[in-house]
Amino acid sequence: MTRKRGRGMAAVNYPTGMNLGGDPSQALIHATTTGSFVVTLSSVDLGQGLKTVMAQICAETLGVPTDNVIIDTADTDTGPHCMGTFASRGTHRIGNAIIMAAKEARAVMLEVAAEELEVDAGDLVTDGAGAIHVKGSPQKSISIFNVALAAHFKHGKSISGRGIFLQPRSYPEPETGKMTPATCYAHACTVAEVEVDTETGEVAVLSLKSAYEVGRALNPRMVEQQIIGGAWMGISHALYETTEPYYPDRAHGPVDFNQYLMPGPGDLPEFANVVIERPAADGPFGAKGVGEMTANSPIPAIANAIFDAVGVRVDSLPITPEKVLRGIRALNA
Amino acid sequence: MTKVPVEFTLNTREQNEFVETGSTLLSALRDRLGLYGTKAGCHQGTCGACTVIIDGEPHLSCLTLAERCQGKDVTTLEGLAPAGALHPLQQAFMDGFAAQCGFCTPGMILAAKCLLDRNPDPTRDEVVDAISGNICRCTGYEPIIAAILTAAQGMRKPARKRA
Amino acid sequence: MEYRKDYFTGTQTQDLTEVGVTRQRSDVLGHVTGKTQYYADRQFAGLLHLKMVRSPHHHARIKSIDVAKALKVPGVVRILTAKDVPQNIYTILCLIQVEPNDEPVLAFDKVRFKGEQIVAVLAESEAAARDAAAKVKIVYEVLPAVFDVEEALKPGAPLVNEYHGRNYFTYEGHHCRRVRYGDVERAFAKADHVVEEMYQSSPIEHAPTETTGCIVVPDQNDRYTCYSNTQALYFTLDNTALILNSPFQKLRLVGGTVGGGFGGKVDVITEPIAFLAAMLTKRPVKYEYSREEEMQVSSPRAAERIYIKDGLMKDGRITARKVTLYVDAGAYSRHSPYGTTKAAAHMPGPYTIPNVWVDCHCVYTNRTPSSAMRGFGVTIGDFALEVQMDKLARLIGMDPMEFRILNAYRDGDMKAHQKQVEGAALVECVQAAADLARWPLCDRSKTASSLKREV
Amino acid sequence: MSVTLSAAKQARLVPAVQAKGGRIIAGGTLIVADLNYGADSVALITLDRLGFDKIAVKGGKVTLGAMVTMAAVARDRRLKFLHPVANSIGGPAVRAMATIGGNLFAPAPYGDMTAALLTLDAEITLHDGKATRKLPIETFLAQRRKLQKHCVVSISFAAPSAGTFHYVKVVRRKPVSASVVTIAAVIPQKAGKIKDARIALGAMAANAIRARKAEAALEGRKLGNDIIATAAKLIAAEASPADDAYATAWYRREIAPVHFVRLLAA
Repeated sequence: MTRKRGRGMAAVNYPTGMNLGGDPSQALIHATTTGSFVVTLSSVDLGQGLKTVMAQICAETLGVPTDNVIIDTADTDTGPHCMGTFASRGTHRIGNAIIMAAKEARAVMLEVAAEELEVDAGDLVTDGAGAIHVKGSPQKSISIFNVALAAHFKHGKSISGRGIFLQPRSYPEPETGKMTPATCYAHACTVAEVEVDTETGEVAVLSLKSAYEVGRALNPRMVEQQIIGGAWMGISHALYETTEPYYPDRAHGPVDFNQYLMPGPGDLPEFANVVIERPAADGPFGAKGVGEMTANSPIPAIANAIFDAVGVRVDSLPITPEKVLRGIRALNA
Repeated sequence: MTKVPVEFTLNTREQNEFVETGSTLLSALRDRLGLYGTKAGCHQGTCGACTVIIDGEPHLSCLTLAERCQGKDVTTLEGLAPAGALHPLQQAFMDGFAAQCGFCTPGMILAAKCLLDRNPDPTRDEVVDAISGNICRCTGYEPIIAAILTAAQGMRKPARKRA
Repeated sequence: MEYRKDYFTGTQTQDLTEVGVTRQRSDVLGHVTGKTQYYADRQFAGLLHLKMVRSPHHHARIKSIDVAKALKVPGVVRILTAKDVPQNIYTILCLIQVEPNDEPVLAFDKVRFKGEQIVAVLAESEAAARDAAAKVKIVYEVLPAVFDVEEALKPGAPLVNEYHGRNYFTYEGHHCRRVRYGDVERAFAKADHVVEEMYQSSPIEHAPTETTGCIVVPDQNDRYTCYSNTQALYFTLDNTALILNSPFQKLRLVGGTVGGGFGGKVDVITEPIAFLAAMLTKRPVKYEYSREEEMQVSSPRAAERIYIKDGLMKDGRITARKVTLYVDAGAYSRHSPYGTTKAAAHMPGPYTIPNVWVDCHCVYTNRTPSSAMRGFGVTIGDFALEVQMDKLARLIGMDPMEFRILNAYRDGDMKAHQKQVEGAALVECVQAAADLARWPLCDRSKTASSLKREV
Repeated sequence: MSVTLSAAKQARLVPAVQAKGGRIIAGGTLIVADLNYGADSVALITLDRLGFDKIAVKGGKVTLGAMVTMAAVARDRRLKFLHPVANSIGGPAVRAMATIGGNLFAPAPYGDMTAALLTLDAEITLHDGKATRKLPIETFLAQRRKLQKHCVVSISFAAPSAGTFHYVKVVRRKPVSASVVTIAAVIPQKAGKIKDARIALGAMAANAIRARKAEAALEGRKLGNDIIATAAKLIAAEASPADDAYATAWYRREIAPVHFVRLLAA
């Protein structure tokens, strides 16, 4: 039995948001009478955790605990326009819209607090725990609960805000392709280690060690979810998946999860990940979109590791055991 | 459509239902009883999202005819823990960030429960085997495996204390 | 997961309390208790089930459609064909001025891929809808089909999509999306090595555990609510209104909790026909893809064929990169014209190369239309680029990490699409990954920075 | 479409129902999947009340009722040699449902238990409506389509001597997927020589088949690397594998010998 190990690497970047921009999203925020904040969107959570991160962004901007924020999405009768959840745009576009809306709401909240405390709004800070106080004088304080009550029932003010983010559309020059595809890019580099069975062409991925530059990890465990899940999908694309196993021949297309091949829980490598943050100038707290990118660097890294192991280049995806075996046979022929 | 009566135990309660002949347990749970915790992912027995526990063993409710549940003991995710409480597996899935879109989560947790009920001290390979019929497209499985091992550890601790 | 705080020190805001820290997912309690409500976790009295009659052929003329026998199946309520659809021909990206409309909601004169939807059957039960769908009789005249992107572009190839009149999407008068920067041919002539390679991928399915679907429910006041797992509510709402010639305010989309998307639920396929069915029957209608439909009929990630030709100097500098990329769009545009432009914008990868030539073709073939998927326009390009980079590094005997760092873009560099680089961080990712994998780097690579190009 | 379900009260009554188009539903993993695709009206008949879920081990003879599940096999301490086989089929939920009897009818690339039973020279007991009959499994498989109209009662075989049963299933997804190649072998030895070797292949033809040429190559020889290699060259000689979503026929033929060598050399 011959098993050969190899390692390979790949480095990638990934644009945040719809290519060429022109993809707005809006957010509306209002305070309830008791000082909770409702963020109204028509944005979709596919499982990446959009609702959670949007609440965090709103809370950070308002200066309140995340638990005090309610995300109300996604109903087109109530939620303002959102282009959609794709193109690694959610955190960046919707997050920026929420920051804009939350700043407006925060200004009203501080105005009301200032009137209640009989101080200048410019001297007020939020403590992040549900109260507002005079900078340097924590004892001169009012709870956001009381601010919200006062705003509604005493001052007749709506603590609310409107936000939109639009990266203006870029139109490529037809001749040269001069364009602005995106304003910020996330980055990644993966080192893959594989073991190739030279008699069967089977490839086992032993480890994926990656560095990801994400702008700012707004919720580290959720970034990690994207990283691990994405890296798994990268393995899957590299070695397993297709709806047309004999492309361009249309035969034998899988119709269920038995036939549609993806790595099982017994095919997992060791994952090791490092996160680097270079905040994006226009990102919400510097964040970039990372969800899509995480699947990309493992694919070529695995392909390069296979070459390193057995000297076979499989330049077509997926790299099936059969393709590897045929490559090994051709080398030995 | 002919309907036939079925009596079974569902989440510890006696359940008497008239079900259409040839209809599946999955359909009975979702369409008749409103137990949406059981998910329909493929209707072919290939994704595991519809996994329920019947007489202590994991079953694919999409491939189980409802009327064959006569006299059986069926547990769905809704019956895993008393209202307001969480089973250690549920807690471990939460703490371990082992769910993303959440669609495979009910089946995963029930498949894992069957393992831990039989084998409170599983190896990683045994955990991998226990969820081998359940597809997850989001997490890469690693956090799920870790959560199940964590839950097992947590469930063993009190037992050791007693001993 | 480990943080490397020693990169880009001083650029991060420090005093944040709610972001930058892990918070429990707000949806997770629902997930682990089975209480999370997905679109299908609802019951409606009088729900009708919609099943499609689909093309068994890759390319065929429809000679006739006979629904008489299907209508007689007990439980069948209504059968829809193309003539029931007010604006049957659409293209999803018309909202961002992509033209022309090139896809029928229900095929009528021709089918252009195997699995294309032709007739919608509405019945009281799924079984009845399926039975009736099997009894719809369609007579076809099978046409020659084309499945290879380069074959499709040859003169005399079968014409896939008459709305384009040719087997490719036209970009402002050009047969492809192009990028022209510097002079690749001159650089090739001066290069120490010229390397040309071809890369190919096959279509890939999103495979969300929850299949694509929706339920449309007639409300009061002649309005209709659609519970959908779309990734983009307004894409769906706006396209549906256009297809149905309906006032926008008549339609309401509710969603937001989805069992996995990965780009597969950005298309607008199930909702318009379900809306129409609900409007015509005044009953709730569910249209949900079976797993087989999800895998073989819903849009996959496009297969791509990519030729990369590079000019390389012995010292490791890449002086020219010429990329010819073919996106296999399948029979209709959907999001592929956009993805093809994104592919062009991505070239030549995160590297500073003074001469770049890119042609990205969006090609029509008789296969399932492809569309958006995680990494749209980039994932397969990155596979090709990074395998190519490995080959180049090996050719000149250079460490692949150091080869990346040497050519990596730095702040202030000019990209091929004539945008200056800002916020680069590739060098640091390579350095950090090398550290993590204990991959030794030379001092020059270790001290390199994205902030400036070393002399 | 209408589906009716009834529980057979006696095995002898089953074939009459089948003759009228009825179908036996065992674990349901194949037939309900079909129904969910939209099969025509069908009368289903279960064997749930016939006590066919019993495992008997007596004097080295094993009898598995048709309704014995993979999970039951995998739990039975007397059937340790079959545990790897049962555990290679589906995930735990499929194993809890899928039966020995149903596996006999599973089309390639399914049917791994059947490949194992083939090397064990199992005997199938079935009821044709008039009487019970016993058929060698190989004969049964050759007439499998026709015998769908009969009622499988049980499967019997002699437990192999310790260490003589070998099994490998090559998968594309770990720990389980449908089979790329399944190899089961019983290699008994007498006085240091191989005697009555039996090798079966799964996923290498429409149903499990014996690799008789490879068996012949082993017969009477001392088990060693040379003879294993010789047999390996013949392992796929009688096979007619198909291309499918998992692998091509070419690939199956190429790797069958490799895995055969590994299986016996291990």
